[in-house]
Order: sequence, then C-alpha cells, then structure tokens
Amino acid sequence: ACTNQQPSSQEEEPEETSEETAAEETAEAAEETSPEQTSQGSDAEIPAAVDQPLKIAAIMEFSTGTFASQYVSGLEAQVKKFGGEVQIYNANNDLSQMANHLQTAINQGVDGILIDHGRAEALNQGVEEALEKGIPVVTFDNDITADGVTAISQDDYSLAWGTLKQLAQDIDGEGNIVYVWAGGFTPLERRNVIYEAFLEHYPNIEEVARFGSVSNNTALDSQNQMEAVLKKYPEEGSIDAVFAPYDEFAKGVTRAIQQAGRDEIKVYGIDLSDEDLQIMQAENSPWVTTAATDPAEVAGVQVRFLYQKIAGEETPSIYALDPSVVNVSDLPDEPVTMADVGQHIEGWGSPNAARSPWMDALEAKNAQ
Amino acid sequence: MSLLQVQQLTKSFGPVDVLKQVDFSVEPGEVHALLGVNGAGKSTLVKILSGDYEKDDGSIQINGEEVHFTSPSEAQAKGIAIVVQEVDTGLIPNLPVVENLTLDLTVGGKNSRPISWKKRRHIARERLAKVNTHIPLNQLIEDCTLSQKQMILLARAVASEAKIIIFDEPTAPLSDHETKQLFQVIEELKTQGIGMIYISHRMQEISQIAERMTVMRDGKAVAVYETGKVSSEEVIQTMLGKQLHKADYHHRKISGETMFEIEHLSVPETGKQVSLTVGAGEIVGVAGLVGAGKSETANAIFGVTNAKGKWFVNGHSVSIKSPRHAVNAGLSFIPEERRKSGVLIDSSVQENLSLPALKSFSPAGWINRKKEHQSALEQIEELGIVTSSPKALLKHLSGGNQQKVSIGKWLNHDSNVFIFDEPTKGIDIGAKNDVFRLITHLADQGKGILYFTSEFDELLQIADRILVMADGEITDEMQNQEATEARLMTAAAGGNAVETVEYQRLSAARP
Amino acid sequence: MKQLNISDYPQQDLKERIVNFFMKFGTLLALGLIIVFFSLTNDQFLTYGNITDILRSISIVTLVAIGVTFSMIVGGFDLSVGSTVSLATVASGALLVWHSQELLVVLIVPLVLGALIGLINAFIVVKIRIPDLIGTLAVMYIINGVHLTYTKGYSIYGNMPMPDGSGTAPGIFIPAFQFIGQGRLFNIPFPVILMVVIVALVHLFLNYTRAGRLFYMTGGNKEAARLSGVPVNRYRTYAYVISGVFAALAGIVLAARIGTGQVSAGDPLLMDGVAAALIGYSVFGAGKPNVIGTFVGAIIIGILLNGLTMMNVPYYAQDIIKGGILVGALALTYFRKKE
Amino acid sequence: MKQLNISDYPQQDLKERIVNFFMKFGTLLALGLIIVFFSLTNDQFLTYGNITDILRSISIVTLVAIGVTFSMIVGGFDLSVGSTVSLATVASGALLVWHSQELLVVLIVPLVLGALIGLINAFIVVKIRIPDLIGTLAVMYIINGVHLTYTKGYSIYGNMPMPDGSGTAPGIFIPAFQFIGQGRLFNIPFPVILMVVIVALVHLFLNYTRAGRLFYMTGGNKEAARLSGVPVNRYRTYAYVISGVFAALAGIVLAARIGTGQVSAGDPLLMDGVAAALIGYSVFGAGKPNVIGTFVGAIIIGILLNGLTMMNVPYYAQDIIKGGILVGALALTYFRKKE
Ligand SMILES: Nc1ncnc2c1ncn2[C@@H]1O[C@H](COP(=O)(O)OP(=O)(O)OP(=O)(O)O)[C@@H](O)[C@H]1O
Ligand SMILES: Nc1ncnc2c1ncn2[C@@H]1O[C@H](COP(=O)(O)OP(=O)(O)OP(=O)(O)O)[C@@H](O)[C@H]1O
Ligand SMILES: [Mg+2]
Ligand SMILES: [Mg+2]
Repeated sequence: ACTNQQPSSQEEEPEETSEETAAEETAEAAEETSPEQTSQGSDAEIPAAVDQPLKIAAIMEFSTGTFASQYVSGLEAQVKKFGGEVQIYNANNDLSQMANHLQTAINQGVDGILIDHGRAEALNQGVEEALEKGIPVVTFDNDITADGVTAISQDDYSLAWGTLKQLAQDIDGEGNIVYVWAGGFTPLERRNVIYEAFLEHYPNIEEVARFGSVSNNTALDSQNQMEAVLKKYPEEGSIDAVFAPYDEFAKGVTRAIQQAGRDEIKVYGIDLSDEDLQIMQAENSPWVTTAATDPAEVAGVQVRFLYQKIAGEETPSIYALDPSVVNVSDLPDEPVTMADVGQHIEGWGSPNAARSPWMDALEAKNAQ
Repeated sequence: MSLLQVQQLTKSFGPVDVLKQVDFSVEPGEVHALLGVNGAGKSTLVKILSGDYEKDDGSIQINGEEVHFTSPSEAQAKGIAIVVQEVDTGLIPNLPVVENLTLDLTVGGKNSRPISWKKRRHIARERLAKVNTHIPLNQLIEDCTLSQKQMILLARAVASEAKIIIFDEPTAPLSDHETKQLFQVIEELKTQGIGMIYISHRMQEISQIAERMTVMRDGKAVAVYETGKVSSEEVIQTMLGKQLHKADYHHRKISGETMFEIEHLSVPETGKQVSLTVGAGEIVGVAGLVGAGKSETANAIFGVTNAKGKWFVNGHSVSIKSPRHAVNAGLSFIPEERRKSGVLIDSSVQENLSLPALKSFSPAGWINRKKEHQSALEQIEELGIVTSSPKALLKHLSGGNQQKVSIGKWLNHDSNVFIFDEPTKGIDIGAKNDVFRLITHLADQGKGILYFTSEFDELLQIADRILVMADGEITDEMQNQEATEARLMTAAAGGNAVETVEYQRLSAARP
Repeated sequence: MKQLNISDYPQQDLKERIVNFFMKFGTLLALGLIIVFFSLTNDQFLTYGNITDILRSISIVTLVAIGVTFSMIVGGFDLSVGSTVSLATVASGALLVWHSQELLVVLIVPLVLGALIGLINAFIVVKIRIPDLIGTLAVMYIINGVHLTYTKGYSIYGNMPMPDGSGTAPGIFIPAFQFIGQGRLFNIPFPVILMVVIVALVHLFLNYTRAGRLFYMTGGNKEAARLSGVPVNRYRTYAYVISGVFAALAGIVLAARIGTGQVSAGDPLLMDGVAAALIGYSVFGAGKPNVIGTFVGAIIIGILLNGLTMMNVPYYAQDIIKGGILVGALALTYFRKKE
Repeated sequence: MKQLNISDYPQQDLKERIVNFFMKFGTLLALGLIIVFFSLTNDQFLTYGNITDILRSISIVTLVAIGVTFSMIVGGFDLSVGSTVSLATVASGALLVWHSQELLVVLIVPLVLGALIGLINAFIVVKIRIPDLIGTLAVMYIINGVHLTYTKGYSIYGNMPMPDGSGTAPGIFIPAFQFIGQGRLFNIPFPVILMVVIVALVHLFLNYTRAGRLFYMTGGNKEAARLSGVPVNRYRTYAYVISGVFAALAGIVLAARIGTGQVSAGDPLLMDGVAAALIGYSVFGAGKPNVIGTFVGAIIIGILLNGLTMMNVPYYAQDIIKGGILVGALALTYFRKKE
C-alpha cells in the first residue's frame, strides 16, 4: 500500500553505492547519509508510509544458538519501537521450508520482508516475486543480489581475519593449532576461505587437528571431541591455540580445555553473546578473543533499512557491519553484558547506522 | 465333599454358547478324565477353572468354598494348576529353562530378597527330577523341543503344590517313554490326595489312569462314567452323539491313474522321510494324532519348508522349492492354521478368492475388477459362503465361512492336487458337511486329494484310502472298507502297530 | 445370494454409528475444520497463490511419504528415506556443479543411487532378517556418512570454491534442472503437477494392477500370501527399492527447488513423511497404508504449517499441534481395534 | 534319568562352532580389536585420563540407552526419550536460572516430568493401543514443541537476559548442580560413577529381583506372562515410566555438564541410545535387551568417536563406521535366527 514510488528511487541508488566497493567505506557512507537525509528529509516529519502499524516478516534459516536468539530480540525490539509487528518464520535449517515461508509471507501481503541467511538459489524466485508486488526486501548474510534488495552482512571474511590476526600475533606466527569446522553453512564456509588463506600466509602455523559437527547439541559434541584431541596431545605446549569460528564450537572447546586444566591453550572464537561474555570473562578462561558484531544491532540496522525502503528513501544495495575484535584483556574485571560492550570496545555497534531523522519521532510516538 | 464341584457352569463367546450348564466334580486323589470331540468345550471349561476366562454363570466350589476367578493368579492362589494345551502360551521363549521352571517363584514369590540363581537351578533340577526328566537348564525355551516344553509345564504344575492339577492333552507331543514317566508322576500325585482333570483323545490312556470320566458334547456334560464299567464304543458313541457309521462313505469309482506322487521326501522338522501316491479322483486321508507330524509333512510337500525329495505330478517330475513352485506345478494347499497362513483376514472376500489365480484376472497386469467381482459372486454362490458382499472383510466372516474362502480361492486356479490340513478345524457341523461336499466334488472332477487330519471319523466318512502317520512316518495303510476306528487308533498311537516294510527300512537306515 | 446373517451384523445403535462415522471421516472432517478455521482467520489463506504454494511446499514431503507408504504396505518400514533424499540432493548438485553433467545424467544417477539403497535395505531386512526399523536405521547412519564424506561436509552450489582447494567448480544449477523445482506449467508449479500425477499413478497402480495388489497381499499376511504362491520376498525387495527411488526423486526436486546440494537437507523429511503416511491410515477408515490417505496426510501437515505460520504461531508450537493431530488420527485407527 | 537323544543335540561341526563363537563373542571381539587398533595407532589412547574421558562422554548416552533398554525389554519402543532429555535439561536450567530453586527441587521436578511423559506414553501405547513406535513419535513431537514453547526457543544460562525482556534472570547454575556433570570423586568424574553405579544396580535389578524378571517375562511372551499371573499392562507402564525417568536423569546430567539449559539438546541422543541398546542384543549372544550389553554398546560408540577423532577422521565418516558396526552386531543377532 505504501511502496509504489519505491522502485524508481532504488534504481538510481545502487549504481552510486556499488562503485564504493570497500565494505568499510560503504559503512561510512551509510552512516553519513543519515545526517544528509535530515536536511533533505522533512524535519522529522514521519512519512505516511511508515506511520501505521506495519506487518513485517522475518524469514530465518535457523534460530539455534544465542546469536540467533539475540538477533530475534533485536528485530522485535526495533520493529516494536516503530509500532509495527514482526512475524518470525523459522525454517529450522531447511532451505526448501525457507523458500515456502517466503512464499507464505508474500501471500500474506506483508509490508516488508527481512531475510536472515539462506541461499540465493533457493530464494531468488520468491524475492523477485516480492519485489514485483512492491514488497521491499532487506537480507542479512545472504548472497541474493537482485536489484532493489539491500543486503547487509556481518562480513564473515573480516570476522575470521580479525580473530585469526589476533591469534597469529599472540603465538608469534608459529605453533600448532586446532581447527573446529563443519561444512554446509554459508558463514562457516566463508570463514573457512579466510582460514585457508591464513594457513598459507603463516607457513609456520600448523593445523594438527580438525573436527566439528553442527547438531542440536553442537557445544557438547565439540567438548567431547576436543577432549579426545587433548588426550592425543597431552604434553603442555603441543597445542598453542584453537580456532573455533562459531561460538557454539568455542563454548564446547573452552569447557574441554578448562576441565582438562590445559589453560595454556587459548581459544579464538567468532560471535559473541551474553553467555559467551560470561564464559570469556570467567577466571583463567582460555577463550581470550572473539570477533563479532552485535546481533541486536545487526537486526536493528536491517529493520531500519527496511523502514527506509518503505518510506521511499534511498538505501544502499550492500552494507557491511563492522565487526569488532573483542579481547578479554580489553574488558574490565566486572561482568559485562552485551548492552555495555560498546563502552569498552571501540567501534562496537554503530547505533546510528541507517537512521533517518523521522525515526526518533516515530519511536517517540509509539512509545506512548 | 468333593475337592472341586462345578455346577451349572455357562460360558459364551459373543453369540456362541460354548458351555451350557455344565456339572462336573473331582474328588481328592482322583484322576477325572474329560472327553469330547474337538470343540466340545473341554479347554474352555478348564480355562475357566484356571482363571484364564471368566465364567458367565454357575458356581465353582473348592472344598465347599465358592470361588470366582478373574485372573489366573487367583486360581493359582486357590491351588489350581494347569498344564495348557498350547504349550507356547505357558512359556517365555527367550528365557532359559531354569527360569521358566521356576516362574511361579518369580510371579508369586512374596519375599523381596534378591533371586539366587544357584538356588533356582537347584529347585529346577529337583522339579525336573520329580518328572524324571533332564533338560539343560540354561537352554532357551525357543531351542527346546515340543516334548521338552511339555515336560517343563508338567514339572511346574507338579511342583506348584496345587490341590487340583489340570492336564489338557498332555501326552499329545510326548513319546511312549515320556508318557510312561508322566503316568508314574500322576500315580504319585494320586497318593498325595491331589485331584486331577485329564483331557485326552486317547481312550487307552484314560482307561489306564483315570478313575472317572465326563463326556462333553456340544458344550454340555452329557455323561459321567467310571472307568472299567463302560466300553470304549459306548463312550465314543456318547461323545459323538451318534453311532459311528461307515455307511456315510460312498464308494466311488477311481480310475487308478496316478495323479501325484512323492518319493523320499525328507521333512526337516520331523527328520523322517515320507513317500506316498495319490490317484486321479482319489481322496487319500492321512490320519494321525495331534503332534504326529502331519502339518509338517503337508508343509514340506507344498514347499513351505525347505524339504528335499522327489515330486511327480501326472507322471512328470517337478521340483518344488517354494510354494510358488508348488502352485505352478498345479498344487493347492489349504493349511491348518487358517488365520495365520490360509487367508488374509484384513482383506476382502473377493481379494482372497482371486489371489492364487490373480493372473487370470489380470492378463496385462491390469486387474479386471468386473471379472474378479463376477467370479467372486459365483464362488460365493457355489460354496454357500455367508457374507454381506464380496467386498466384506474376511475377518467379519465366521470361521466356517473363512474356511470356505480358504478352499474356494484355489478353485479358480488350475490345480490337479489339493492338500488339506485339518480343514474342519474350528468349524461347525454344517460347514463341515459343506466342506466334505466340496472335497468330494473336487475328487469327482478327477482331482487328487490329500487330506491330513486327526479326526479319524472324518476319514472314515470321505477318504478312499487312509494312511496312518505316527511320529512323522507312515505306519499303516488301508482302504476305507478295511478301516476301523480301533485299527486307526492303534496305528496312530505308534506302539503296537503293524509296521510297514518301508517304516522298518527307514528306521534301520537312521543313524 | 444367501440371506444376511442377522446375528453377524447386529443393528448398530446410534452411538456405534457415530463412532464409526468418526473413524471413517474424522480425519477429513478435521481437515475441513482446519481449512474453515484458517480461511476465517485469514483472508489470504484461500487465495489461488496460497493454495498452490501449500501444494508446492508439500510436494517433496509427499514424494518421500509415498515411498514410506510402499514400505509400510508390505509390512515394513524404511527409516533411511531422509538420508536418501540428502544423498540424492547432493548427488544431483555434485553432478551439475562439480562435473557439469547434462540433465539426463543428473536425473538418472540419483535415481539409480536410490534404487541401490533400496536394494541394500532389502538385503539387510529381507535376507539377513534384521528387523526393518533397526536395519534401515543403520543404513540411514551409513548413507548420512557417505554423502557427507563425499562432499567433505560442504553444501554444493554453483561455481563454489572446490572443497579440495582446486579452484572454482565449473558448473552451475542449470535452469532446465531448476525448472523441476521452481518452474510453472499453465501457472501451476511444476512440482505440484509432478506430485499430483504421481499420486494418481501410484493410486491406480496400487489398486488396479496385479503387482499393486500383491504388494498389499504381502503386507496383509506374509505367510498366507506366500502359501498362495506370491513371491513375497521379491515384493518386499521391490517395496524397498521403490521407497529408495521415491526418496531420490524427492531429493532431486529438493535440489532443484533450493538450487543447492545441501548436505543433510533430507533429515527433516523423514519424520514428516512417516507422519503423513500414518495419518493416511485413518483416512476413510482405511486402516492400512494407502496413497490417497498419505496425500491427505501431507496436505494436513502442509496446511497446518502454512496456516499456523500465517497466524504467527512459532514453529516449535506447531510441533505440538502436529503431534496432537497424529495422536488423534492414530487413536481413530487403533482405539476401537480389538487385539 | 533319560539319555540324551543324540539326534536332538547333533555333534556341532567346526564351522557351526565358529559361527556360534562369533555370535556370542563377536561384539566383544570387535570392541577388543577396536581398542587394540586405537592403542597401537595412538599411545595416548590407553591413558587413565582418556579412559575416564571416554566414560564420561558416554555417561549421558548410557543413561538414555538404559531407559530405551527397559522399553525394549517389555517389547516396546520409546522414541520420545530424546525430547524428554531436552525437556529435562531445559527444566533444570529454568529452575536454576529463572526461579533460583535449590538443588533438590532442580533434581526432582525434571524426574517427575520424565515420569509423567512415561505415563503419557504408556497411556497411548498400552491403553489406546497405538503401536509404540508411532505413539511415542507423536509424543516426541509434542514434547519438543512444549519445551521450545516454554523457553521461546532460547537456551538458558546463568544471569541471562529474560526472553520476555524483563531484565536479567536471577539465578545461575549453582556449583552443587554442576558437580553432577563436571565434578570428580576420588579423581573419577562424577557422571562416570553415577553411570557405573546405575548400570550395576539396573543389572542387579533386572537379573536378581522378581520385578526385573517380570519385565523380561512381559516382553518375552505377553500372553504367557498374563496367564502366569503377571499384570503385564502394569509392567509395560512401569517400563515407559522408567524410560522417561532415565531420560530425565540424562537430561539433568547433560544440563550439569554443559552448564546450560540447551534447547533440543537431547535430540541427537535418541539415535545413539537406540543404537547402544541394539548393539547390546549381540553381546554374549543374549539376543535380547540387557543392560550390560547396552553399556558395552555405549562404550563401543564412545570409543569409536574418541579414537576416530584422535585419528582426525571427520565426524561424518564416523557415521559410516557407526552404521557398519550396528549392522554387523545386528547380523550376529539375527542372521542365524530362523523364521
Ligand atoms: N476365545 C474364543 N472366542 C470365541 N470362540 C471360542 C474361543 N475359545 C474357544 N471358542 C470356541 O469354543 C468352542 C469350544 O472350544 P474348546 O477349545 O473348549 O474345545 P475343546 O473341547 O478343548 O476342543 P479340542 O479337543 O479341539 O481342544 C469351539 O467351538 C471354539 O471355536
Ligand atoms: N514348536 C515346536 N518345537 C519343537 N518341535 C515341534 C514344535 N511343533 C511341532 N514340533 C514337532 O513336530 C511334530 C508334529 O507336530 P504338529 O503338532 O504340528 O503335528 P500334527 O500332526 O500336524 O498335529 P496337529 O494335529 O496339531 O496338526 C511333533 O511331534 C513335534 O515333535
Ligand atoms: Mg482343547
Ligand atoms: Mg497339524
């Protein structure tokens, strides 16, 4: 109902942004557009298209793990602030179900669609249909490249590189590491690309063991498997570090190391949640570094882009959130929650990304 | 006062009255035999006494005390033990002998102390010794022979210190030697004042050990006799409710051509060899007591079990390794256990009737349902099957009608030889006559009939020639005219039968 | 014709007739009520688009469930179908992407693999006589392992980097292949057409051909069928092979639908396939596996999923409803059955 | 005393004796070979630390498998154990973290829930007479839904932000609780002690108490057991309740071990539990469910996982080996069985 002028406004935009290839630049650009929009936009006048309870659909590939939970909370919080209603379609790791869900959402006639993970081949058809019907789409960590879609990502490549760089520095470019990995998941596969490059880059770092499986009980499986590896390398110093590019892996590995008393082995993870923070901040925790974006913030940015689209504003076709490398040493001694990680880690979260001036007004209005 | 006094006992299953106001009593130290044709209600009576079924009406008194059992354990508590007819319903197949022998200690034991298997083994050994048997205690029941199972049940009943012990056809699977041992045990029990109910079809045995006998017919206790004061003929006549006339048999003219022949068929379960011939249009009966190995032989002939031997149909040698081969060779088989292997009770009458000859209804693989339906209607008409429609499920038919279907399904098929195994089991007298009519009709068309049964009177009624089987082997052969109940019985009991040359030869050949 | 024996068919009293009615039509009634309920609560529910979407969403499950139905008809059970779907999905993906094969090869190889798995199952269940549930469970493990080992745990998508690091995969998911999962004929999704045609064919096959009848006879009473000359072991083997082939077909459609050779993609289909086939028992009071019932079962599951999702019921709460419907349908089938 | 009938007990020829030997000891032999192989390829395999680790890693599966064994002993099957584990894990997590309950409550409530699920299963299977596999499958769905609905899909950990946004949860996983999963007594992990004690107790219970034997009788021949005065339906009910309680216990240990009320954490345990119980059939040629066999089965699975991980074999290839071992063990049990 509210989107008829939207396609035209989008068509111009992508060409501009696509020239800015570097993710960081895009991010800056996006952040900078906000103040600009204030001047061009209508002194905080709320666009009619968004000034009503909108129905938003969030199509998720899976919702296991704390990252997903906090991402969902973030979505719900932001949409609620805007006075809308978000409906979560969880495909439970089933891509065809995800495609079905996308269709269902379109049939429902929702006002906007958010997609979390999934693959282009499975979703392209649905996304095109949505765009035809004038339903805007914003994706997260997905390879859809259709015109008119804004794709945000937490940039798995930088995530992996960030934490691996720290690992290499800490062990001084030399040593034995253990790698936890499983295929079949886009983010993990992307992180693996960087890992392979990393091994090439540091020839003195050797992978001595690799294991991993993603199940409903990933952390426990990882723990059991790490125990076996620790038993295989019982001498102190035979393993220097573990690269666990998924926090469920990292949790299990950390527990195994702690219980074996092998505190000399450090864990380098990816992702961060309240639970992860607790584990990392525990005394003598082997998990020293993680690279992450704030899931709630990812969700917030995604929702705001969608609202901008609905409001008919221009949005970039790609936007990569800046991941941060969180070292335990940078955190204070007292327990920290996700909400205040930003106070200690520079660049954590970018609360003003994709924020239009009217959004404050809209939030204020709906807060009443 | 009697040990057990049953008065006016009544029981029905649905619309069928199985027991009609039965009076019955047992004195201490007495063996009281129960006689009656198949289906007379003997097992039902004793199942009520042992708490398996609940009575509908009437009274049961033990030592003058009125009892009403709703479960087997209540009967056990009142001192009634039973050696059941179907041994497998009394034993746990995947548990060892020792445990099955001491089942009562597990079920009824009161103390909560741990089980001592050493003690149990000791008890089990003692119990077996009481019945003069030895069976490896750790052997699983599923690896036991039928007679071993029977002895275990016996040992358990004897050990139960019951006041009343019921034996339901205990000797059916036992050898002569084991039967003697059983009788010794029974004599011993008599001296202890234990009352016993003894069901058997073997007149000899009954006159040997029973004090009194009650004859049942059609759910009623029709007479009580004291043994020795009555002739076997009289008892049999009371049992059947009529004089047994061979007059029922009409001599039929048989061409003399051999239709079907088997030579040296080794039956795996019995370990014996069988040879026989069937002429065209001839009804050959195979008589034998329950457990003689008739079903095993019939199964082997039809290729159900992997038996070795030679088959000839119309003089041509055929190889039969599976029922499929047998069907293709023109054999038809009406097995004993109708519900288990004869018909498909969850399928319709029509589907059952068309099964063996399905090919003829589906020349191109596509079933001509009209033709199938039409043919089923004809069959139903011809065989007099009572059913609401050809589409009715077979399980909704009465037993006799199910049996007619089990036979009828072969009539579409181009068979030359029909093998019947106890075709009248569980069917009423009317249906029985229908079945006989059918069999005779088939024979009149020139088919060869092989008829296995333990109901000797049936053979006297329809068989042209009778073979007698005992312990898996054919021990006697006679034309219908030569046959008498007594001769059949002696031959079937195996003991002092006129042993055939073949029998001796085979026995000698055995290791 | 003989007269009806009255005592065999006693006059049914009202209560009994109601019970019988529910046993026969309870499931369909439930389906009807579900549809009415959803269309009242959501005006988008009964649109053409949504109906075809529901049908498309169940097409894969239905194919799996038909295979399961075959194994159930012969009195068996096949737990390996989910992993067979995964294997077929991965196989067609690998053929397209890693080996740039043409359409025919991409269709035939997975189907042959499915048939092969069926043969293995049959060998284990029919020949070695390991109970079906356990035997096919073991096969499920093995096939899961095989397909993951083959891909080294990677999912397969167009022009992916090769798992062994040897550059980029040469092939893509060609449009002709994707058509199987995503195309439309006369504005009807192709998988829906495929599903409906197959349901109809299988229904005809099972009810009007000799072979179909013999499948039922084998399952109805193995011993009696064998004694009537039916080669029961051969038909049991066929059933497992058919089950494998249908699972493989489902895997192909799945791969075409998602455009990815997703590892372990078939796992969730097992439970839904079995559930659909079981719900099918109660349709028209059949009391036995039947393909129309299976189809209805799949539709019920699909409609529930679609409608509940539209109503914003979280997916996990949907499991409760799915379980409840299953128990209800089964209670209809079994509660009145005496021993 | 009667003479042994020679033809009844034919002299076993060498081949038959070898076959019998393998049927009896094949599984243990395989276990032995596996151990020898791993200790040759890796000198760390047979260390005290590794052995206790293996035992600790199987402790949870073993508890689940014991429950499954009970349901199998009475001739049933319980597919809902995995979801019961999940529910118990979440329940103990929620009691600790959301409601700051004390240890006793945290232990008792999940066990009661497990017993309740057992009763539901028994009602469905014993009373409504829905076949065990299908009935417990439906219950599995329902429980999965219930526990996910309860937590809204969140996992539960100490001082987590509440899912409804009402601030931070008050409780944590208290050390006394964590001890159950992570503690050590005399340098032996507590769950290992728990497991060994329970295996021993259950073994004694099943073999040396009247009740234990009645379970076996019920499963061996329901009809004969009934005629011997065993209240078979009561024992079948007990078995499902025990199965539920053991699954709940496994859930508690799991929660204590991972320090989280992880949703769906129990799902993978179902298959491994069933596999362990089935492998157990073949141990000592028992041919029936037995707790020592189940324990051996769990050890085989645990050792395979540990040893293969040490050898750097990917987890998915391990599935192939697991499936192969299962088929092998089952073939030992079933191949020679006639009928
Ligand atoms: N559970 C039952 N339901 C229906 N009818 C039954 C049942 N049990 C027995 N009958 C019928 O009751 C009648 C008597 O059976 P019963 O077993 O008592 O006979 P019997 O005298 O022991 O015969 P046999 O000598 O063959 O053992 C038979 O017609 C039988 O079909
Ligand atoms: N379950 C069994 N275990 C061991 N041996 C058996 C078993 N059943 C039968 N037998 C053997 O096979 C022989 C024949 O048994 P069966 O009762 O089938 O004979 P039958 O002549 O067909 O009797 P029926 O009149 O009951 O049909 C018996 O002597 C017995 O030794
Ligand atoms: Mg009887
Ligand atoms: Mg017989």
